[in-house]
Amino acid sequence: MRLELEEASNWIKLFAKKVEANKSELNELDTAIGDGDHGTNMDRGAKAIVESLSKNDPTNVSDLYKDTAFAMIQKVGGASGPLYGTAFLDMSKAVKNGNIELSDLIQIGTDGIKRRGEADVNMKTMIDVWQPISDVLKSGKLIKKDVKEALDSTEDMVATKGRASYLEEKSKGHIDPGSQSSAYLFDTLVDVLGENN
Amino acid sequence: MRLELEEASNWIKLFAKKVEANKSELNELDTAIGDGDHGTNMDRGAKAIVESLSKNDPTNVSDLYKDTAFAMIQKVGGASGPLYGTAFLDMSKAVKNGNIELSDLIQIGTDGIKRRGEADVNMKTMIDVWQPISDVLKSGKLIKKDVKEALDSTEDMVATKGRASYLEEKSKGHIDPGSQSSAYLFDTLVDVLGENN
Amino acid sequence: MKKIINNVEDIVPELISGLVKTNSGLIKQIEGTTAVVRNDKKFSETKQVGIVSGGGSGHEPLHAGFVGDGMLSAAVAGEVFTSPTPDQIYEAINAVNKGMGVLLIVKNYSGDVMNFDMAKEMAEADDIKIRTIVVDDDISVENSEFTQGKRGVAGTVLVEKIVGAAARSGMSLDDLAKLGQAVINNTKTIGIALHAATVPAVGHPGFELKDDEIEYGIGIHNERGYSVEKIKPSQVLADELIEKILKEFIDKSGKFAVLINGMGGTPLMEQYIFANDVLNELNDKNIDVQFSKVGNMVTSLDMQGISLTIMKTEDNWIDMLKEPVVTIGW
Amino acid sequence: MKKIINNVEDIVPELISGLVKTNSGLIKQIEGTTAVVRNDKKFSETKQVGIVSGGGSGHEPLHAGFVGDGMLSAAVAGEVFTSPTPDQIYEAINAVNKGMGVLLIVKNYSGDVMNFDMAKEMAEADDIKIRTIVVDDDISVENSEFTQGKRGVAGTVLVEKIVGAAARSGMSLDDLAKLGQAVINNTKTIGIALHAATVPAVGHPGFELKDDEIEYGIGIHNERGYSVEKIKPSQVLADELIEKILKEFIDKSGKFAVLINGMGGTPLMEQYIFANDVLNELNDKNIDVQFSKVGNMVTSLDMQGISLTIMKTEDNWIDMLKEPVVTIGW
Ligand SMILES: Nc1ncnc2c1ncn2[C@@H]1O[C@H](COP(=O)(O)OP(=O)(O)O)[C@@H](O)[C@H]1O
Ligand SMILES: Nc1ncnc2c1ncn2[C@@H]1O[C@H](COP(=O)(O)OP(=O)(O)O)[C@@H](O)[C@H]1O
Ligand SMILES: [Mg+2]
Ligand SMILES: [Mg+2]
Ligand SMILES: [Mg+2]
Ligand SMILES: [Mg+2]
Repeated sequence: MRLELEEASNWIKLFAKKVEANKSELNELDTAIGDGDHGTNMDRGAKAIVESLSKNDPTNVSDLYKDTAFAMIQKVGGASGPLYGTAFLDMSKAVKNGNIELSDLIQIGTDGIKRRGEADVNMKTMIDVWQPISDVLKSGKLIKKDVKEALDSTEDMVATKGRASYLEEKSKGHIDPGSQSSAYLFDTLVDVLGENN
Repeated sequence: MRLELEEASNWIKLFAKKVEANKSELNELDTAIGDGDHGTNMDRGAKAIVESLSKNDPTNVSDLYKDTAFAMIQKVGGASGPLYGTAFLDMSKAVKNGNIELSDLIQIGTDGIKRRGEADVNMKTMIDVWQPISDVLKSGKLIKKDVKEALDSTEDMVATKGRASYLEEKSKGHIDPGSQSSAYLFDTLVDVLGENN
Repeated sequence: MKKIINNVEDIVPELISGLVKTNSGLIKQIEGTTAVVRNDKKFSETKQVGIVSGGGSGHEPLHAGFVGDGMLSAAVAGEVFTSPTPDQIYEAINAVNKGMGVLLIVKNYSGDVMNFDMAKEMAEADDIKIRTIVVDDDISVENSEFTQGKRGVAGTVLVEKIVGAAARSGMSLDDLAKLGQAVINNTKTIGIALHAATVPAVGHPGFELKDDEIEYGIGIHNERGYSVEKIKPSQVLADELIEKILKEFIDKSGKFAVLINGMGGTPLMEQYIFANDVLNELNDKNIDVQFSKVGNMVTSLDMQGISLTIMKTEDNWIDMLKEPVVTIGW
Repeated sequence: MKKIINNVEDIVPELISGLVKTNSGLIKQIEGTTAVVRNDKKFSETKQVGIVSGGGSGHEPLHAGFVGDGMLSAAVAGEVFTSPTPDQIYEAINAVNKGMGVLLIVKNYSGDVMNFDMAKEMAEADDIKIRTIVVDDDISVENSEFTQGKRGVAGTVLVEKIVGAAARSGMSLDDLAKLGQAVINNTKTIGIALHAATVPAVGHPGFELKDDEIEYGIGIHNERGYSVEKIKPSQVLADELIEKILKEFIDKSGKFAVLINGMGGTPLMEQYIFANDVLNELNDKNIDVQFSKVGNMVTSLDMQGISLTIMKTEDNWIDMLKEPVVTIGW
């Protein structure tokens, strides 16, 4: 399965909308174990994506992902800006010379996040959503339940990367905010693909 | 009527005790229309007086008043330090070449305060206790009712000198803190003289 | 009350001790007092009129933080919000007198005026030439003619800066007093509080403001102001205070200086946002601002709030304000 | 929440605008960014390695307040408590590069590290030589080996001062990076809060402390610390923090530097009282303190509290700390 321009474009726009609608929820999650700005950060990014896409009106998926990456990199700051930005920048480069399988695409994004964050699974970061989703895609269709399961798995983890890691054991018992925004990304991907992808 | 050394010494010591006992009351009065430190200031002065008198053990009234003045000047600061200090310094000078009438003595102290504070009666300051008491002494014996009347007269005045003057009309309805400490001074004078002076 | 202190009675000596320990090349304590005097080489080598200021503590960095080459020669610290005593001021006068006389810069509070007056009398008995200037820049008290007069607040630091620069350049005592008075006449301040200060000996804030209220026209000792209103955007506050202050200047031409002063508990971020609004509005009004400064200069313990000072300058005052100095607080 | 601001979204641009307007001889804004760069004559005339720092806003005067001759060449301001973006950092790198390379001073937060890294990659693509040092002086987080590592807090300003002095004297990029890392290794900080900061976009304090409670080991972004205890006298606090920090130094001989840093809402009075206690205790422990500094340097919005930084110095670091600089905040 490969994402064509229209689908991919819908996906990114739906994601931006979802983030804007859930700004406070993301802030609340980040207040518990971070510094309370993940919603504000992502909302700034979402608005920048919408503005950039309507201005540039990209004509291929590579440019679409690049515009998305640049909007995140230039407007978000914090930890999430470079992480989402790197994921989409790497995805943009990967599809430049021809569209690729969705499962490969998401793995490339995941690897970008791992490289940028010098992190891996089980550190209570957004990687704990990206990697499982990538795995699911490799073995078949993606449904929202998969996303929910990945997200929920972060609750019991102890953070060893990012701001929550300063809390050590006390970081347990809370959903990771970056995983929540990533869950929105993959929920909206399912919306675009349809539950029967 | 003239104050001899023992009486005068008792007077000053009783005054110091009275001030120490009523530190908070003076602070409270000063909180309402000043900066809340008149009790703290006077208490510092009272302690300094006691220390100075026990150290110097003055052998004449002039030295007694001078020690009192210096303790107030050197330890109180604020407005009340120079005012009480000047009153007692002028009183010390006046009795240097021979004891004088009590009514003259208090008038000299009052004049010292007026000069130092560039103030006069009816400005809601301690002068509104000192001057009436001085007048009473000139015409006969002093009783506590006189002191109380002078003190109470400050309640309805509008302050035009000192910190309370910034409050303009709002300074009405409060007893002037410096007048209260002065009332302690004259109450203890009555204690020393006896109500039948 | 939560404060990083030890005993309330030890606040001033410990504060001075901390100041002196951390700035020993710059200032030293005058023995047996809570006054500090310049301790730099240039001070011992150069003759100039001595400049002494002082007042109650709780306004740090004022005054000790402004002792140094080009500003004050010495500063005398009283108890919290209480004028220092004449003997301490007298010691400071003696420590800075180099035969050219000593100028006293006093904020207009009856306590300060009287204690400095007594010190002046003591020093004059030693044949030291003394002149006094009394700063009264706070325009929030109306009808001040009938009272103690206006209070001395944040503008004091600008007076100290200009007079200090002139003294360094060798100006005579009489001329310094004249200059200082001219600066005072041209300096106007007004302040607002978001939260009152807590005097350590009292233990609770001097007055209460609701969660959305500010008080206009407060003094630097928790003296209440002229009105309580709802908090407004910085821009509106800037416009209001500017309008109030500019009324004091008949002639709005010439060069102006501006001080945005934090009251102690308000962070620099807010001070700079307010400064931005002030300078924009003054620019719109064609006021020619040639010097501006932002920071905690004349504080009121932990009070949250700011004050705005505007000075219409004359001659080379702007240059004197801009001259580099070596102090803790400028 | 009561703050002197306009719209929450405009805080950073307005703050930078206020900073630049009131210090135009010293710094200027890099067009289209919230970064500032030196604007003095010497900067345009002298070649040296560029020193760029930056991070989230809310820590004023850090970092923009330390831009000037002898400290930073440029500073990049992100949103409140949020790392700036790579393109802004990249602009700052370009504005200070004079062919000798650029050193980036980054506080150890994943956001800052990643954004500065990306900017580094962008600049390297332009063949600009970049080195990065990451400040992690906060010793309050234990077991930091398994996590993000220790945080960068108030010690940052001492790193900026020493590295800035060395860069001014002509040191090469590689040597500066080596020096900076050595300074970081020798710099240890711990902080306490009496009251948490209120992030403007959040509107209430980050955590609650009772009227008699303080929190040990807080970060500069409302990160909670390792324990909540009853407030104690300044002297006891000083002893406790010193003991905790000194454990980090195996060799207690040599010359030390000390920074007592106010968190934004704590007045200088308390900072100096605490400084007095710190210096007394270090003196009792025979620690040779050759440099000390007190003030609001690395703040956390309106947080009430202080931090203590102790540095074991090498070579001529003490001289470099004492060198005069021309900045807003030092
Ligand atoms: N090193 C890292 N690797 C991967 N993800 C990370 C890393 N650090 C932080 N994150 C993710 O970023 C999220 C926080 O983003 P955000 O709040 O926007 O940034 P900041 O922590 O700078 O305030 C975390 O919830 C986590 O998912
Ligand atoms: N100019 C003055 N003349 C006479 N008395 C004055 C004057 N100014 C103040 N006072 C007296 O001093 C009292 C205040 O003393 P205190 O609180 O100790 O000093 P401060 O006002 O400096 O805090 C007032 O209540 C008033 O009686
Ligand atoms: Mg965050
Ligand atoms: Mg008083
Ligand atoms: Mg007082
Ligand atoms: Mg953040």
